[in-house]
Amino acid sequence: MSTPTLDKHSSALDAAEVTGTHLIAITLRVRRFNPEVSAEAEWVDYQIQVDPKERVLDALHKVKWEIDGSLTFRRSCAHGVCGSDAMRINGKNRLACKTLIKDVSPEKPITVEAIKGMTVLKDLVVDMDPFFQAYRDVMPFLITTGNEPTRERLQSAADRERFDDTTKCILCAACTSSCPVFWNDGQYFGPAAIVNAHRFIFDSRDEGGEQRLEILNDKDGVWRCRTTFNCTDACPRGIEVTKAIQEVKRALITRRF
Amino acid sequence: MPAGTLYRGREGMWSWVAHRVTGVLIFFFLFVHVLDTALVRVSPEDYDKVVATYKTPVVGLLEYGLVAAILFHALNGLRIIAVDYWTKGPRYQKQMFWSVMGLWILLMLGAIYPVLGHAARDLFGS
Amino acid sequence: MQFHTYDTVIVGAGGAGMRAAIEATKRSRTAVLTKLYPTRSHTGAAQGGMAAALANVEEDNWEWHTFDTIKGGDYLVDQDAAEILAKEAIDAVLDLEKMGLPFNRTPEGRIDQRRFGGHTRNHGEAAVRRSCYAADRTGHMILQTLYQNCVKEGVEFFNEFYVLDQLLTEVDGVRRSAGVVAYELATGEIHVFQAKAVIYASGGTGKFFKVTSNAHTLTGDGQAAVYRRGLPLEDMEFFQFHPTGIWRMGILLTEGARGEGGILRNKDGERFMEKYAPVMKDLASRDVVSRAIYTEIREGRGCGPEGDHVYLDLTHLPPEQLDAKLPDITEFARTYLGIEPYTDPIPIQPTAHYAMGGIPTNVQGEVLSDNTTVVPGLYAAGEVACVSVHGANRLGTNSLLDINVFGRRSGIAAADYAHASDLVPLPENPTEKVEAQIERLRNSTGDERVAELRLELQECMDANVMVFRTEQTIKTAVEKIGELRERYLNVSIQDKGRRFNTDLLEAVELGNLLDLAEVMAVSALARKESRGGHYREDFPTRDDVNFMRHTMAYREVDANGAESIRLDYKPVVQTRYQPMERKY
Amino acid sequence: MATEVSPKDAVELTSSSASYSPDNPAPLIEPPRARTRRTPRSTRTNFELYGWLFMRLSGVVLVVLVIGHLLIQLVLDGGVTKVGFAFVAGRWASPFWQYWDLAMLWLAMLHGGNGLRTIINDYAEQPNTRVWLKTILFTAVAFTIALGSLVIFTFDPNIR
Ligand SMILES: Cc1cc2nc3c(=O)[nH]c(=O)nc-3n(C[C@H](O)[C@H](O)[C@H](O)COP(=O)(O)OP(=O)(O)OC[C@H]3O[C@@H](n4cnc5c(N)ncnc54)[C@H](O)[C@@H]3O)c2cc1C
Ligand code: HEM
Ligand code: SF4
Ligand code: F3S
Ligand code: FES
Repeated sequence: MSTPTLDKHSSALDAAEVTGTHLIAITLRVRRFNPEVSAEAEWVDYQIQVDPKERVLDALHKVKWEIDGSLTFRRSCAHGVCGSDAMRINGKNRLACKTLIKDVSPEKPITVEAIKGMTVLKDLVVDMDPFFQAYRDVMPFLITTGNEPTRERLQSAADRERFDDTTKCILCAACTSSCPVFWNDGQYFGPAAIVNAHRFIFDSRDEGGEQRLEILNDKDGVWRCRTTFNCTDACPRGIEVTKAIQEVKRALITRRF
Repeated sequence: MPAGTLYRGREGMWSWVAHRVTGVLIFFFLFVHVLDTALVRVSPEDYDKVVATYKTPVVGLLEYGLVAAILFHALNGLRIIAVDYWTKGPRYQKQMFWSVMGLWILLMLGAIYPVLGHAARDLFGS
Repeated sequence: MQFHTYDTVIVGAGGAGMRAAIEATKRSRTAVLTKLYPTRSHTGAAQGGMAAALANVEEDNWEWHTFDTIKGGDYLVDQDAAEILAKEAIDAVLDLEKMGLPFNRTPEGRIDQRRFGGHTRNHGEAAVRRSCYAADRTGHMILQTLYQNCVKEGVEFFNEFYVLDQLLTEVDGVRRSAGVVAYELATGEIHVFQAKAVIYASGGTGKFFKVTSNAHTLTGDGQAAVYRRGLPLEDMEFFQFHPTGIWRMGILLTEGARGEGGILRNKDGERFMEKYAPVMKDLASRDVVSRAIYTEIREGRGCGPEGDHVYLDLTHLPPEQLDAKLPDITEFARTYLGIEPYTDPIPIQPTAHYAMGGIPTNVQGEVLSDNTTVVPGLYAAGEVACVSVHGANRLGTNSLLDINVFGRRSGIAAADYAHASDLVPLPENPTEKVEAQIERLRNSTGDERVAELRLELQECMDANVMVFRTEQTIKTAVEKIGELRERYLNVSIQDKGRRFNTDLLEAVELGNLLDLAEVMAVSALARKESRGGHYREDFPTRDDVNFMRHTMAYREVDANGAESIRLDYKPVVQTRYQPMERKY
Repeated sequence: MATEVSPKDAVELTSSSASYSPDNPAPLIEPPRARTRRTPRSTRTNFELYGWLFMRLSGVVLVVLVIGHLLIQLVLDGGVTKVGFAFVAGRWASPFWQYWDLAMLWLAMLHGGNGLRTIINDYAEQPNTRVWLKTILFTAVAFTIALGSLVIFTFDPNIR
């Protein structure tokens, strides 16, 4: 449920299974940009042999390690928990390390490009600073007043469950860079910042909810969301992002009335 | 905007695109519609002349399109409102979208005769 | 080239680095240099939990925890440090909770706890619920919570800065830390950070194995930087192999899965751990379970056509429990194996997981230049360091604890030191070494490729210095590494640019891996006994007479510039617990 | 293994772009308007909140009004063929229909106007363009509402 919906089962994969080979030939079509070479981005095709059960990240590595070392992308954990490698694969935002080749129609060229709406620095690497700036703007930390308890603060299992979904965020930016409103002008806080505000607004231990709501009441805050659900579809952690945004909107409305 | 492939969004994104397009269409139609209706205040003859053009087959077809736009916008608008106010709305948005489409097609089929009927009669005589 | 001056510089923004930064920023002008955006650090991959004898769900105390840690480490643990670890664990967990960490809760609203390998009540009587957790994303929550608090405290981060060299200056006959040299990924520029105190928190070095739970970026940069400057590395032969990595991929499936009741089975469906550890069964300590798995495989009871794995069986657990307690790992099985853990067992094999060894420090996090001497101004914490609280084998959940306890301690100690001392003058031409290294790689026209050498290294390490080792295999590895080091002099890279030249940095990282792999193999060769994570088939028992001591490896360069490794030993600190036979 | 590299749609290296080098990099590919450290400035009003609420409330009411209107105009009683001056005159003889149409006019124009304002905010890049477009929009909406209201209330069935 949390992996983005997959494309149809591949016929190339079936063929590979029948003939008993592990590897299939794929074309990786990467949108490359290197400011040290040219001001224009260009599509470059790479023909490689991969196991369809491998990840798109493995295919990128194959290109980098065997064909062209200058291909540049971020990655670290390789299993979808660090949020380094959000990119647009076949036109949709995904983590390269959580997308298996067999799930992206390998019989056709697989397109890979940088996420939208952010400054492309090189190949698949974008400038993440504005994204983290929006995150910092919502005060993403527990705010409490009064004396600290000597032991832990108590919290019922139900109160803990209330914000569980939004604690899963790995700040990969797949959501924000899939949002059509964000592409327009980049001023919108973006779903990721709202998700992280939600995580605290609905934490029973937190006392800074009012301030965060006030920040998101901004003209570039939650009201810019047009419920297009691209964020929810893109989130590799299966967070119901639009639902979180909706809950923040409703909190703002009920706070007013 | 950095060129690249089109973002392959799903129901949510395309319904929003359609909602936006239909909203703008309706707005401009409404603008014109108020102007033409204003003629009743000035010159009933001219008004009837304008309305007569509404009854031609071509405009009839456009009218059908307008109904399509309004109905889609209205139904999808209700879906958006459900997403916003009904706790389970976001989870069922896709189902609601397909319900909207289903209802919309039904209504549009139902509208064929009332809206296009007279145009057909004009064209093919009856 | 750019110069910066700070009181405290922290290398690494994982759990240890950020815990230190929160303390250091409050007390001194602090910069955190990290080669990844902080939230990309591998602490975020940790799943199972963090141990502390809170006694929230059943009777427990920190002395039992100390004992388990020492026994788990096969008595190579420095017991004074283990005591601190277990004692301060309680506050470390409570601190995190107060910072906002969303732990799972008991019905009374307290932090919930669960069982974990090697954690027992009353010195081994039965498993105890000691691990504080947040589903199977405890590390993620720790990393996020610490980052959130860094944002709150206004910690200054230098993201995507690779620290490549440690600067030491001799003042009054004592080598002191003067600062670090870093490479900025975005621009290719070299930066010198002069600082009164430097804390290394740059994490592990698992990437010299092929099947590993470690991230691509865990290449031991910190260990290598310090080691190349002549400082020792401690206990590098001890590397932990986690029993349950996803077959062939190495992605970790937490021990918490067995803590929740998961069972290991061989191809006959037999619960084989009953044979190897009658009391703790599947929850025996990791080295024991990993060896058991390989024994089953070797004796022909492995699963699959090639008989090269066993199963982790969760099918008897109710789906609701899996969803609530192990959501991420069940998803890994679905995503990467296409397996439904509700109904099918998951194929697993041991995976290289954790470096027990590292930069030797005392309990304040001060780095040692020999068995006792402190390098003024130099600190280390987290997986990069060896305090040594983990001895020969780390207990599950003790590392998240380690990074918090010793991250905090070193942050405070470093900032206090920075307050009390002056800047140490930089050595002449501080960037010389890094510049030469970068230029050599960039201009090299050799015909060796980084990826090829790295793969050969990884395959050699997997084959020869994994769970089972012998004189023969280790020697093979040492030779092979020597050969690879020769060939490394001939590597060239394709990307000659300055911006985001990850091609170049992968080459640099490979150099670090080669150095550390060699230290590991040479240290392992000399330890002719079996203890914890280090198992020698030719010496299958523990030898407390000759080897109850820490290995200290030094890099030596002779007059001709030839490098070699010198091994020395350091006594183990024993306070209360006498070594006993280790049984689970 | 195939290791063919075939640059597709490769750009022609013009003399100017061919001179880019590590020391003289090309400009980066920027998004249209990037968020900066200074944005957003908090607006401290509830305007967007009310706007959002209004869209939904007016939407619900409009469903009834507009669909009803469509039914009467296009479906019932012979559809569009019946429409003419006489039909309008007949309908506006009753205040109920006067107020129906008035409400529809106001709500639809304000709803559509606010919708268009959102769209202008989304797509207009220059602050200047934004101001101009919004001025035009505002004028058009105000004019239409005023004209429509005037027509409904001053309608004279005996004008003929
Ligand atoms: C899959 C997995 C699961 C685990 N589960 C558990 C568990 O359940 N319980 C438990 O107790 N332990 C667990 N561990 C172990 C524990 O998570 C790690 O040992 C611990 O998180 C290490 O933290 P750290 O801060 O030392 O390093 P890391 O979190 O690895 O951080 C390293 C930091 O150093 C930076 N860095 C590295 N090199 C450089 C350089 N050259 N220049 C600048 N910066 C650099 C990186 O950017 C990063 O920020 C697990 C480990 C793994 C791999
Ligand atoms: C018939 C009933 C109608 C309903 C239920 C309805 C509902 C809605 C809703 C809920 C929105 C808000 C969408 C969002 O915030 O994302 C909206 C937007 C809009 N509506 Fe309507 N509406 C109706 C009629 C109209 C009419 C008659 C017009 C034209 C005058 C119109 C023009 C617009 C426009 C231009 C938008 C903005 C679209 C956007 O921002 O993407 N609507 N509508
Ligand atoms: S909400 Fe999901 S998609 Fe967005 S940043 Fe967080 S994890 Fe990524
Ligand atoms: S994609 Fe954007 S419009 Fe809203 S629902 Fe998600 S934030
Ligand atoms: S590499 Fe960590 S999320 Fe993909």
